[in-house]
Amino acid sequence: MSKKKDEVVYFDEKGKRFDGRSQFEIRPITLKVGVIERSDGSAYVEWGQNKAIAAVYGPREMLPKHLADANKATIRYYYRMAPFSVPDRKNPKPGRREIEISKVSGEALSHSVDLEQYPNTAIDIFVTIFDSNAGTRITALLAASLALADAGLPMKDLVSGIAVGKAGGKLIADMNKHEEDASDAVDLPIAMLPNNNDIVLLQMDGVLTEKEFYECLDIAKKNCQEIRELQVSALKEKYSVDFNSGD
Amino acid sequence: MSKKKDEVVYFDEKGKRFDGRSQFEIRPITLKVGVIERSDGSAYVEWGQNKAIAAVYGPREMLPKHLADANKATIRYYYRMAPFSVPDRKNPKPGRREIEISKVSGEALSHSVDLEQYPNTAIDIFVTIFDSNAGTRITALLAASLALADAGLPMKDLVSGIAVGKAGGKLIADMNKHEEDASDAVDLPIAMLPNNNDIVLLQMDGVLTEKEFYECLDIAKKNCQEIRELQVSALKEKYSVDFNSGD
Amino acid sequence: MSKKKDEVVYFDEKGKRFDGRSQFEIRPITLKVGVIERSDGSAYVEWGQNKAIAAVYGPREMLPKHLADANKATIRYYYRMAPFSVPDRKNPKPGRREIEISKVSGEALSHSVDLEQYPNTAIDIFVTIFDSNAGTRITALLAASLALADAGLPMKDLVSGIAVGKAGGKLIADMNKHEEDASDAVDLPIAMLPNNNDIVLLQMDGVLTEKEFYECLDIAKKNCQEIRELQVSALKEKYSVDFNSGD
Amino acid sequence: MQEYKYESELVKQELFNDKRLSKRKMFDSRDISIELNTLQNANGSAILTLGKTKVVAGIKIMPETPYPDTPDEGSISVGIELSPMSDPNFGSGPPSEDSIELSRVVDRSIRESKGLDFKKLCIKEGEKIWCVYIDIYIINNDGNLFDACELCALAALKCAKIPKLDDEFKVVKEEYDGHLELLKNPILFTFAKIGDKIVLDPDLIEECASDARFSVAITEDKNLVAIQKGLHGAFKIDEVKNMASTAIKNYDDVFLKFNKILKSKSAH
Amino acid sequence: MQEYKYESELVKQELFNDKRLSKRKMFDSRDISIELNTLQNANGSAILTLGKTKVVAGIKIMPETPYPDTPDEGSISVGIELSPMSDPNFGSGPPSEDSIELSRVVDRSIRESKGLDFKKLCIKEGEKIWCVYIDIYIINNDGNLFDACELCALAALKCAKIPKLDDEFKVVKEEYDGHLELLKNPILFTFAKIGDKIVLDPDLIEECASDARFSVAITEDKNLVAIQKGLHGAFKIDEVKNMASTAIKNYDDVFLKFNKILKSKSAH
Amino acid sequence: MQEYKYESELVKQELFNDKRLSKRKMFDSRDISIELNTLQNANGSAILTLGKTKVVAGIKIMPETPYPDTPDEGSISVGIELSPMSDPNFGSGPPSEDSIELSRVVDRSIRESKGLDFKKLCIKEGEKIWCVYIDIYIINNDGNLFDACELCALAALKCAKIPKLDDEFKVVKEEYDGHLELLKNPILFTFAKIGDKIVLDPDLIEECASDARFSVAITEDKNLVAIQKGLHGAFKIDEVKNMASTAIKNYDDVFLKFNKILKSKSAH
Repeated sequence: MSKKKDEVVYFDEKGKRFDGRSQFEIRPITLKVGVIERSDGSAYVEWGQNKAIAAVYGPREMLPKHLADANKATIRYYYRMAPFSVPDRKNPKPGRREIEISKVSGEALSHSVDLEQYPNTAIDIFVTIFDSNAGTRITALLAASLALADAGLPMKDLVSGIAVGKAGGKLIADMNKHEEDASDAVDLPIAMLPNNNDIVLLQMDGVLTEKEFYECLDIAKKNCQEIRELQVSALKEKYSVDFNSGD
Repeated sequence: MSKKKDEVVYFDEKGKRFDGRSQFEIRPITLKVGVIERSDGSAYVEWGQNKAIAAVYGPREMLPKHLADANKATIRYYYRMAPFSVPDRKNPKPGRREIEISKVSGEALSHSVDLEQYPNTAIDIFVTIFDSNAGTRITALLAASLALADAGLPMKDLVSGIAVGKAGGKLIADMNKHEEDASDAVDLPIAMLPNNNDIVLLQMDGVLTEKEFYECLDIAKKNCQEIRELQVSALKEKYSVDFNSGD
Repeated sequence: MSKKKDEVVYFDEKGKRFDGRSQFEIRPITLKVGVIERSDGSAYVEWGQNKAIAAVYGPREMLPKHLADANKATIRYYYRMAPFSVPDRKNPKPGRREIEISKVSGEALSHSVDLEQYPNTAIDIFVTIFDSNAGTRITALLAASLALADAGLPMKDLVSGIAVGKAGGKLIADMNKHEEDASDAVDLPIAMLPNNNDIVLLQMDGVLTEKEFYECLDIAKKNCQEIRELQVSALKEKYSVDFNSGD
Repeated sequence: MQEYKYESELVKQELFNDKRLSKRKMFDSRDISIELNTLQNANGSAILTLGKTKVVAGIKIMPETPYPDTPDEGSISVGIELSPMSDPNFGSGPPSEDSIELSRVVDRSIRESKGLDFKKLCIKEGEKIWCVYIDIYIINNDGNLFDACELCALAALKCAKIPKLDDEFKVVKEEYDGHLELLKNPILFTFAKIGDKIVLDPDLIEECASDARFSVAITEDKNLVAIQKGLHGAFKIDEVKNMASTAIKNYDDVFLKFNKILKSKSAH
Repeated sequence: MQEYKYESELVKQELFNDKRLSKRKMFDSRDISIELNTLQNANGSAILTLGKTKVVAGIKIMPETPYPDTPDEGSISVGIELSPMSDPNFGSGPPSEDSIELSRVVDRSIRESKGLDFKKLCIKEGEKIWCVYIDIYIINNDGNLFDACELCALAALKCAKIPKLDDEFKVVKEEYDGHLELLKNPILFTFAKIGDKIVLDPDLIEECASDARFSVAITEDKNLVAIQKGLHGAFKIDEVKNMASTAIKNYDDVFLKFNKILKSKSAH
Repeated sequence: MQEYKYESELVKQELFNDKRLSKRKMFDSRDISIELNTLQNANGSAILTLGKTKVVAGIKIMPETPYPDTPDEGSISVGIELSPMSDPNFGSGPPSEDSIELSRVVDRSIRESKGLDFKKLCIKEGEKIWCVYIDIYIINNDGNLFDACELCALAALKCAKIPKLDDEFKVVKEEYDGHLELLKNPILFTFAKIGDKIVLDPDLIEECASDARFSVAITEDKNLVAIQKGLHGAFKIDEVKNMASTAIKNYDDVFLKFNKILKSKSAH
């Protein structure tokens, strides 16, 4: 017999979450730039159990040609989950969820790159998730933004992000799968250019009051700025140059 | 327990059909020209329970280019049924039936338009059925022909049509779904240019004697001419000009 | 109740196989060149129960154009099994097995034709299997090679082939379906240019010792040379010229 | 079909005098030849030539789950492959609209004749029925695939054997349980309109010159059981009546020849 | 969308003075009209116009097998056809990524409001559940398909009837077993950012001039239940807060109008 | 692969003196490294590098319905994604013929070694069996994907755990019921023929210069269990014999290294 969802406890008597984290604590993040030799730019990101690899190819010729934009480069983003990356085996064919995430993520990254410098070209970003536990679209986005930087593309800023949300009656940061299954779960993935707090990706599922929503935005803003520091460190590790100097 | 088909009565003691019509009586038809602002031409047709909307785009550039005909425009006809337009839910992907109907209907309309005036172009006709009760391909064709006229394309004549057939041992005009399920049902959809009685679409399923077949053709001819009048009225209603003058 | 595989006898007391053949005896082969009038070259091959028809079209324009090779013609090989060619009905859509066989067979034939003479073109080879009983890829290959010759293409040599293998503990030539289902079955299809013993196709499934493998190669070599004679005869029958003269 | 432009003109010139390039009369069909059951994995098969047009039909009769709305009826499925081996203009890939139209007209010719009693193809109501799969490949296209495919399907059906089933409704390999019963013999007759002339059984060059196509399936009792008009051209009512009556007139002759070939080839 | 380049410039010029070409105020929606249940084969249907944008939604409620991990819950499925009849730039063929995004946002607006009690859509645990299919066609696209489709889906759901089932869980034709219960009324509000200006309910020309899109679904208790940001542009945090609060402010007004239309059209 | 035209010439020049650009000997393989079970959602996983070629394999062992003709046997399924992240020449979309060939050769190497006892993968005859899904992604392609994928699959299989099932044959999450048993260790050896020279384990530049490819899978008892020849070039019989005997000679060395890495990484 499976436990009723309502009986599940999301915070223990000390206010700790199921995996021991405090309310707004995020899981450990590991970032590595330059992991795929053949690509023009690449990165690996581990966020808790989530594992994503991103590769950038381009700017290169847009095929088929009629899709080319005469004014700027076009970012094409492919978010894919490996069949073994989820509890049940996923069909390898991309599903509607993957296509939607690819669309909004590609739009988010388009804001961060100076696309006008490369008219008529394609910049292809391939991201594969190899392991998952809630929050993969943001994990993928961090990897993709690092890969774009690694490819030497001119960028306004890095794209950082986090999924904030709600479970067991409280707002939380960086929810895991267990919390995502709560009966009152809210998932609010958000991505920003942290330097000027431009919101480039924002989605939400679940029931939030207006006040809770505003709080979520503020939690996200703080986290994005911290995560950006981790991204910068990962780039420094590869390039040993100060990416913050020009901000 | 379902009633045996053989026990079904298709004509009552007064010779009336299940829905109260006489043997050759057709269901009410409503036609309206110019219903989709974005299109080059459009029309809505209601025939009994059948509801079809048609839109014409073109003449426009043929893509992919290798399909273009250097001598004339090419009509591409897309007959589609909405998933909710039938008793059971239809798969939204076009089936073989829809593809066959699209082919013969497009061929029928090609005869009515002076395609040589627009070499290398495509004239795309999209028709969707939103509700159905036998006879949708003809309902669609009436709408499409009106939409072509609404698009201002040069035409020999309008295309009119009707499904004649047989049920319960007698020939009938404009059969409904109930009659289509008769054990001796015959479905004979036919479309003509009524002015000169050119037959441009003709299909038949079911068992007819030679004599019955000839009778069906004659019933159809009479009906097509009457239906053409309704089509002309619908055009007049939009344009307030006499479409019969040039006949 | 189905018989256990282990109880199946593959050789009788006289050393004869289930269908009466001796260990290295091959099934009767019938070859006919020029069977499809519309094609540029064609052939029919019957090998035991296997029946294959091959047609060649080309050299002709490569479409889509970006697949064209500026230095030579490209052979595209389509091996397909009719739905009724196997004990259970096969889905008409080409499966992964058909795609793999098409790839390696096309590569094998590419070695036999002087492709450099026709840059930028496609040579399309369509082979359909209408009946089968193990060994269809080789039956198809014989037909395809004859069809290429029939199309008048410049060739180094014909491609001949055979499936050798193992069942019931012994090496055999030209195994049938019954033998292919043995618990120790080995299937080793091989194709060669018999004149200089160039191996152009070689696949193997099943467990062989090194020594057995070498024996298989030698059996295959001998058979390919004999089968080539049959192919030459079939060509002579159509053309009444000596194809061996230029060897 | 630009390739036969010149030949098309010749066709039209000859037709001006009611003559055909092939010397055939306006309403004459080409000769047919048929081979039966040469394919062992099929439950029935036929290879048919109509002039130089050549097609092969293979039958597979398989136990399947019935449709929910006809729990006690078997079904048929017709698939025609416009195989790229048969014509330089046919491509590989999923069925084209030409192939779908052709398949569906052949399907209706057989289905609507009511020659197959779908109730008899029921194995166990609501659980298992027979589905008769008719798969047809074009080997060489010299025109009039409609009539060639329909007649080939009919021949293959008439020599098809029903597989034997075990208690779990699984097919017992290479054992059979009698023949498929065909109560009617529908034959399709296809006409081409070229200019204002009409010919029966058009060959490829005549098809290239055609404005309109008309196919009608007739049974031995001289009923019409399926009709399909195709292409951009139009027919007058009298033309349609004339074609229908010609088909009915020609039925006995074609059926006789067809039956004779079948009997000479087949034991049962 | 090069075609509206000139018009886009006009839109931007007007917005410089906080004016819209349509004379609407920045946060005004276009008028809506709705027809209910005019389609007899659908279990519920609505045809909605939002200005000149016109969409039709049809509901089919079908008995299906439940997903293994939710054996006692029904489900919904939203499919939106960017029909090529509605816009010269929409192609035929499988759903585009635009269509998929649109469908999924409408799906989430309805699903996440928890207005449909999925447990009540269970027929027999582990065996049969109701699946509510919501299929939407665009008839004329004059912008803001998000709000038009969501509201049309809501209207169709609110007038949908549940089919009657026989003992074997098969649908009894043309008989019904009560109405679908909808506990919440989620309404989607979509904003466009053009330069640094933000407008509600953009029409097609405004969409062509847009840099970013923001959609938020609100329920009658003024909660947010779904959000989607789209396009290449970015929003500031304050802009997002402002749009959310505008949507909440506008909810009652839109819901009142919507309800009034529904009541005037529908008997129940 | 025009991009490596110049490098291909260099490869051929060096091979004239039986030397390779990489300084490797003709029949030397590149170094391998392996990481095991770093992916928690997979039932077993391995990340393998062969020189600069990098691939990841994930195993999912799922209860499925058996095929009708093998009611008491489990099955395996190999899918290899030539991921576009790993090579600028790989496209997204459905599996290419290169990907299908590669998958099928890896499948056969494992299947035909009979290292997996399919009878032991039966859960309940005729009802449920285990299907072992082996999905492999290429992360960086520096040549010889055949050997890299096969060895990676083998490593992942050797550390795979079988899920626990409840009474209804549903997977109990995060609980396991022992390990997958692998009775054989098939290792694939791939050779490239460049001009008339043959090398083992070609890197990407050598592949671009290749005329023909030969792969053979060997087990610890020195049997051959799968072979695939590829590309337009041809082999002489003696060349084939030489490659087979080289593979057999190299087996112990490669297997030793492989086993050592596995033992150092894995507890069981």
